Amino acid sequence: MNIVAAAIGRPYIPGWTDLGPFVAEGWLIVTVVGLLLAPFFARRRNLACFLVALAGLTAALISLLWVGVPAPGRAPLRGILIADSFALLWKAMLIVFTVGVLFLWRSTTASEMREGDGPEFFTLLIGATLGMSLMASTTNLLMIVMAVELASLPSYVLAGFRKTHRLGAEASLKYVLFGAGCSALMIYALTFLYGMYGTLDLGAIARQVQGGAHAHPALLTIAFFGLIAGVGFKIAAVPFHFWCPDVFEGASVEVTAFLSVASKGAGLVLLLRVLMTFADAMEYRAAQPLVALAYAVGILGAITATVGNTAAFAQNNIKRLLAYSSIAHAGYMMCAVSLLFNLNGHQTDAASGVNAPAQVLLFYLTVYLFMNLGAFAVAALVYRATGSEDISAFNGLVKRNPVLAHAMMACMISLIGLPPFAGFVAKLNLMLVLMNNGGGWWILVAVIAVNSIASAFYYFRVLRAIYLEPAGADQPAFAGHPLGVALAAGSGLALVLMLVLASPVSALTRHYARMQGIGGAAATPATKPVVTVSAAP
Amino acid sequence: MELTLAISSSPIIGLNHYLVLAAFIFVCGLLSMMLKRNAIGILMGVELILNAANINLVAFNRFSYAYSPDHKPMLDGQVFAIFVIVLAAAEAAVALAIFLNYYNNFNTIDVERAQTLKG
Amino acid sequence: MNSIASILALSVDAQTVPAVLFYLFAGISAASALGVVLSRNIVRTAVCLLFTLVGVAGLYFLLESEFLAAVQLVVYVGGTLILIVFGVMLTSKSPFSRFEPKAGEVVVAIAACIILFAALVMAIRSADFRPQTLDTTQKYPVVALGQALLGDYLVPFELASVVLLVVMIGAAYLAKSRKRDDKRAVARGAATLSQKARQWS
Amino acid sequence: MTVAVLLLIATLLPLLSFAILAFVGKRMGNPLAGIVGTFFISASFVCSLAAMIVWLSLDVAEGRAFGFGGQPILKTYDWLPGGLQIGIYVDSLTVVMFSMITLVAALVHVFSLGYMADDRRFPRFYTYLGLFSFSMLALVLSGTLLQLFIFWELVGLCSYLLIGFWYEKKTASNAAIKAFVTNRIGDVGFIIGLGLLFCHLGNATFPGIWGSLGNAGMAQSGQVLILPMVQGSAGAAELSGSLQKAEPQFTRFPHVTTTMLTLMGIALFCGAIGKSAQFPLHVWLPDAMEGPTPVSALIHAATMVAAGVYLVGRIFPILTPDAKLFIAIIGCVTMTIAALIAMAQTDIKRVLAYSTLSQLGLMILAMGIGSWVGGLFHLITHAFFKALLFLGAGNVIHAAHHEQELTEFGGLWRKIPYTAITFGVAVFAIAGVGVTVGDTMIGFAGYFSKDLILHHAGAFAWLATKEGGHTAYWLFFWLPTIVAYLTAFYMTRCWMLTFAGRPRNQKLYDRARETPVMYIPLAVLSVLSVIGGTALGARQMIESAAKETNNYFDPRLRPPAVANPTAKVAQPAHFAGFSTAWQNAGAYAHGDTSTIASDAYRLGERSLKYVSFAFVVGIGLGILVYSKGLTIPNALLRVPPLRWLNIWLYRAMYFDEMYAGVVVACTMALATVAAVVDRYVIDALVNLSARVVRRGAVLARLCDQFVLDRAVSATAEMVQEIGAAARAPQTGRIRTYVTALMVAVALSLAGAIIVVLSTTGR
Repeated sequence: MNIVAAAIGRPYIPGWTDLGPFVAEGWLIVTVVGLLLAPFFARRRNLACFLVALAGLTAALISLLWVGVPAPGRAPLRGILIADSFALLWKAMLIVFTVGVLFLWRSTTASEMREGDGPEFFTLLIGATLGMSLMASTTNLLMIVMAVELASLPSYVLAGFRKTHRLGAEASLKYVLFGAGCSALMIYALTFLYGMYGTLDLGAIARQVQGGAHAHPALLTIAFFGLIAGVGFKIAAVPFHFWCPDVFEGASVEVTAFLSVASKGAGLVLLLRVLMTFADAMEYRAAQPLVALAYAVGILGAITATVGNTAAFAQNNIKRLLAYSSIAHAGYMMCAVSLLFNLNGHQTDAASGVNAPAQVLLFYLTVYLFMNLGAFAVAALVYRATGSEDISAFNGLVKRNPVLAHAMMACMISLIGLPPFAGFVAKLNLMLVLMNNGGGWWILVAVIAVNSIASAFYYFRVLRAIYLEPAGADQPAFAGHPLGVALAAGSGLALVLMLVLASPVSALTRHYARMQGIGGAAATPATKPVVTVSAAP
Repeated sequence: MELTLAISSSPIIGLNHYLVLAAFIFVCGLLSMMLKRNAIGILMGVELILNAANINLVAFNRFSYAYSPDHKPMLDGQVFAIFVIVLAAAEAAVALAIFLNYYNNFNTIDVERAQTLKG
Repeated sequence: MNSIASILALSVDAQTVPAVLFYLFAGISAASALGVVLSRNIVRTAVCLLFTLVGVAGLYFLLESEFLAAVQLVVYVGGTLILIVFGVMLTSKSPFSRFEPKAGEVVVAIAACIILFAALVMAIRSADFRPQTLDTTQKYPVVALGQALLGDYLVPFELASVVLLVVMIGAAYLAKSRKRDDKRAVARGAATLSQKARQWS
Repeated sequence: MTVAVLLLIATLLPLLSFAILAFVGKRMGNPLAGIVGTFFISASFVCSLAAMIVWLSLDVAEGRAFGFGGQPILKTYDWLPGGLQIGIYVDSLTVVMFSMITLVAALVHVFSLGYMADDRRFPRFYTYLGLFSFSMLALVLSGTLLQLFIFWELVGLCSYLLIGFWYEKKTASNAAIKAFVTNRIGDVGFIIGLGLLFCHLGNATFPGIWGSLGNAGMAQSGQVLILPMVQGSAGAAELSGSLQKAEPQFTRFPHVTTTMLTLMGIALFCGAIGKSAQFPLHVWLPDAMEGPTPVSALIHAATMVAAGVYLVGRIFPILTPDAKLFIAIIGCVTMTIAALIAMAQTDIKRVLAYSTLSQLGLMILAMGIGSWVGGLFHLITHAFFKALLFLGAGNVIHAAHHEQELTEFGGLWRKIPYTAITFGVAVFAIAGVGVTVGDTMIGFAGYFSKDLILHHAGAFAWLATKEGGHTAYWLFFWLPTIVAYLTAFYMTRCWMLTFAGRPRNQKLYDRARETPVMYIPLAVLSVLSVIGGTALGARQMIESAAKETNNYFDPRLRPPAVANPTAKVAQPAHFAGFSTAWQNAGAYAHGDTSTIASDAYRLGERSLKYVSFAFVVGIGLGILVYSKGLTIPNALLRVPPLRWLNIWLYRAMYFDEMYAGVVVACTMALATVAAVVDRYVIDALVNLSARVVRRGAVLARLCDQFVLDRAVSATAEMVQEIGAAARAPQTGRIRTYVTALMVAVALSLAGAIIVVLSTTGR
């Protein structure tokens, strides 16, 4: 016995300091269990599960904000997971958005769903949310794979959740085959990273890459390819985007909304963290393999934005249109992620630890969340009222339901990136940071600018239907579910507010744009003309 | 060809042998993903790729990183491989459920019939 | 390693036995992997996959990862593959006959894969990993695996249970077929519920 | 800070009104929506008035004379990282503009209660008015150029909506589009200027701009020609000593060359050209009269069109002499041609529109020659009497059941006496009726501001031509002088044809009537048109604003504490260092500044004698010619040259036709090029007959379309084609997806590996 005990050693029992920062995830797991138990105690099972899920998410949000971020320098859970402010803000956004998705479900699909399917639906939704929140807080290869799979596997089922719906079945088939292929590619490629550096911790790997140890550039290339394949699938970057329009069209609307923001956001957050870990270890110097990586991501972002925008042009289905639009926006955000080295300084301010691309990404995601939530809410309510997902279903919406019409207008204009809505600020912020980086990033700025103009064409098609086309005889006025209307109106309002209060939002994202283990090296101060106002009289 | 070269150059079975084998299985997996029209066949391609990954992991672990500098056994690769097996099982379960659902709706398992969503 | 070698080849050179075994298992898995690609019948494909998995399990034995080999045999061959075969059987009513891809696709796919394979082999050979031989002098206990799973990798270990739970629920939901009266019930339920919804619309 | 808070409330009240009316306006219905709107804007006026009182009492509290400068308030707020700030800037100019805008807006709101009473889109009209009032006030309150630009666009949008308010009328919607497009042309310049400014400063708060580039605007070729812009504060002699040795201040911005600064100034001024309808882009304003008349009074006479002048006022310190010369020329041209055209118009609103153009040109000219105070002062007084004129015209039109031709009116004073009287007051005001007895000036509002501008124009011309400057600089004095005569004449013509004589259309005459809700605003405005030049202290406020601005761009120019504001001995001119012509006055920079400045001031005053009695001549001639209705002018117009002249002027010098010609020519040229390219390049390449047919159709369409449309549709087609390419792999076949993806990955990965291997030499 003694020999075995000696071999096993003392068991590892994580304490509060380890688990404290992850209480939110704990709540999500508890919610999953609760969802399985809830049907036994309630007659209206779907409603009960809705409430349980809502309660669980609320609890998770509260505990997330309550516990906050542990002091830097500690690596809880033996470094498997990371709890930092960057992850915290993303998780908060994710949970808020998932609550929005729940409301969207309540106001649209709830009445169609068979009594008793609720537990499964919410279990899958919460499970995917758990995976997406874990994606944000790890740099361990194994954890990355686990989190990505935990986010993906329930999503595959969610896409085909309407079992009797042919399109749903087709969508989930495409999703699962494509997703399984991409994740298999990623896993195979990541094995080389392990093979070269003997550890699963990306931080350690990055430091070895910087140190030049075991430099096998060809294998490193394979590894990065795989990484981009796995994450690119989540964020639907070209050429990993094929699933996106089909799945978005085939899935029911709240699932589509969920995938469009949560899934993509998680992928981008993960990508940023992984790449920044490398960039920080390399001190943001323009050296290989950082340069190649930055160019690859930037070019991929530019192509993604262009393909998304141009392909959206001919779409008549609103969900498909929004799918391409989300591809384009993922492209814009990838441009921010491509800021791996800076020609005039560091991406991470050494003094404050603020990471500029992380700030841009968080800002953009915050705005993007509301834009998409609002747009999908309106699309869902219009679908409920007319039974059609065509853009023509929006004809004369301004007369039929002015609140929804104006909310959609806000979302569309914000998606273009025009004032007076927050999309403008988000895009401006992105472009300013890209410009500040200088060099080849000016090309990305130009690409984004041209793309924004091109995107106006298809967003305006929706606005044209809403405001200029007369409503057909079979398109009467409708009120819409109050919850959904509130969701849409709230999103529209949030977009205006975030433009006016761009500064606090910017300050918030700046405050949270700090990543553990990424502190920036000794920075050289950036030179910028500073304007001092002459003394007032 | 490369395989035979690797063999003839040294009688000892080294890491590269395993890696090349894994690469071969990986490529086979890719090919069956591309060429099968049966959804289950595509899934089998995925399983092949995952097996290739596992061979890599175990071989790297055993050859290069079996022991830490202070001679403690290190098993990161094997642990990863175990999780990959678990994930493969989970993925297969989900995928097969989805195939069944597809089959119920389309009365076939031929992926070519799923062409409603396009454009 | 030593034990297997001693069992299988009593008096052969210590270098040759593992080599022979490697080529045996590698041959099995490689050939069956190719079989997976080439066979046209889905059942035969499944059988080929079985042999690949068994061959890979053998390779794990060669690499002194007995536990993993066991997991491979029990979980992969005994679980996942059986699941796949069930899938094959459940969907076997569908017409199999003309599942052939077009010749152009085949050519493109094979060409791309050959190029990729060549590139991968070049990359692997360029990396020149050291050491190329197994260090069999030191102990390599299974107990360490358990320690790692419940120590450093406790979180993914526990998370795997969540993954499996969620996946099980999802798969069970999708796989259980919805009967006809079920559909009617759905319609009825939807009708009563959508009455309320209609108030809004 | 009280002032800032009050002004913010004043700004937000119309927004609240807009929000309320936008949501429940339709339910409120006809009078209620208007009353709500009126209530909010009146509250806004009360706030502005309170702000003004507090502002002035601050001066008194700090022991300064009435109207001389509280502390300007600058509150900025980092809107976005990267130096984009928004904020508020309050100085005396802001305060006085606020009072003017809210007052005119409130009166127009009241007036519209009557004028728009029968309109079925009554609530929407008030909704738009609320949005406009908010945007205009926010524009004036803006602390940075960027913010100003945002509200600039917003007022443009409101203007567009209100011009096209009766969009069923084809002319109205056309006019709206014309206004919109024309303004965009100007805005392109504005954006370019803004971009240049941002590139160099990374920031654009007004004090920031002034502090950084203000001195650069004053200097040229190393010469420092700085004089305070404001009259009556510091002895120039005291200043000159310190200034002579001053270095050009833009050493901090070595990359800002004088040329760059000139370009920047002109680019920014392009915005003003669009919005204030200056010479090449002036064509939209007369057409904008298709909008409801109260809108014309508020937006297209009193407030929005004056925003261009306001903009020039705000960027004034960074304008180089060359840029100012450009501005002066543009103003001068606009003023002259508009005055000439106004003489031949027969539509009452078009007469007023051209008169507005002419007055705006005068203001721009004033800014150009450095008469900052004069230009902005005229902006305020002009707002009162031009709003009065428009509302009076509205009354006439309303009384005449939407007849606008002067030839149909006549003798209306018997039917609508209040309107006739107030209109007369406005005519006197715009004609500049007034006399100077000794040091005392008595007259209508317009007299004071116009007098000030002409005084400065004279002084400027004198200084510019001194020591060999080109004689043409005297045009900057003589043209406004002539225009003063013309103005008095055509305004009298307008009044005479409308109100005097015998009715020319008996039916119309019989039905004419007026209502109190519509002439009470007229009465208020006519009082303001009389006393606006003196009693309100507008001029003093603007002068203190000038001083506040001055203090920002060069702290050394702050008036010495001992300065005696009443001293008139050494009046430094209002035309701080000016125009290329001043190069010749090299001695000016080094010589005895005080002597030259007071010389100029005195000589400018002396040239005023040519214009002092312009109103007598103009009004007299007007009464004479139009005393018998149209008989005398009709007789005169039988003389061929006069007839031709009249037709030329009546058709507004054929500007529209010219532009149409240019557009058509460009379109045709483009079409030809497209055809050539199609026929010889694309066909050769593609050789598809279907394509030829399609392109042919496009070509045919081209000929009757605007260039803009063509560009848009071409872009759309291009995007569509790229989109088709982008969607090509999206076949719906999962195997295509997987194959495409895997082949792409396989090939690119293989390629990358080979590249990496070959570069690293392994």
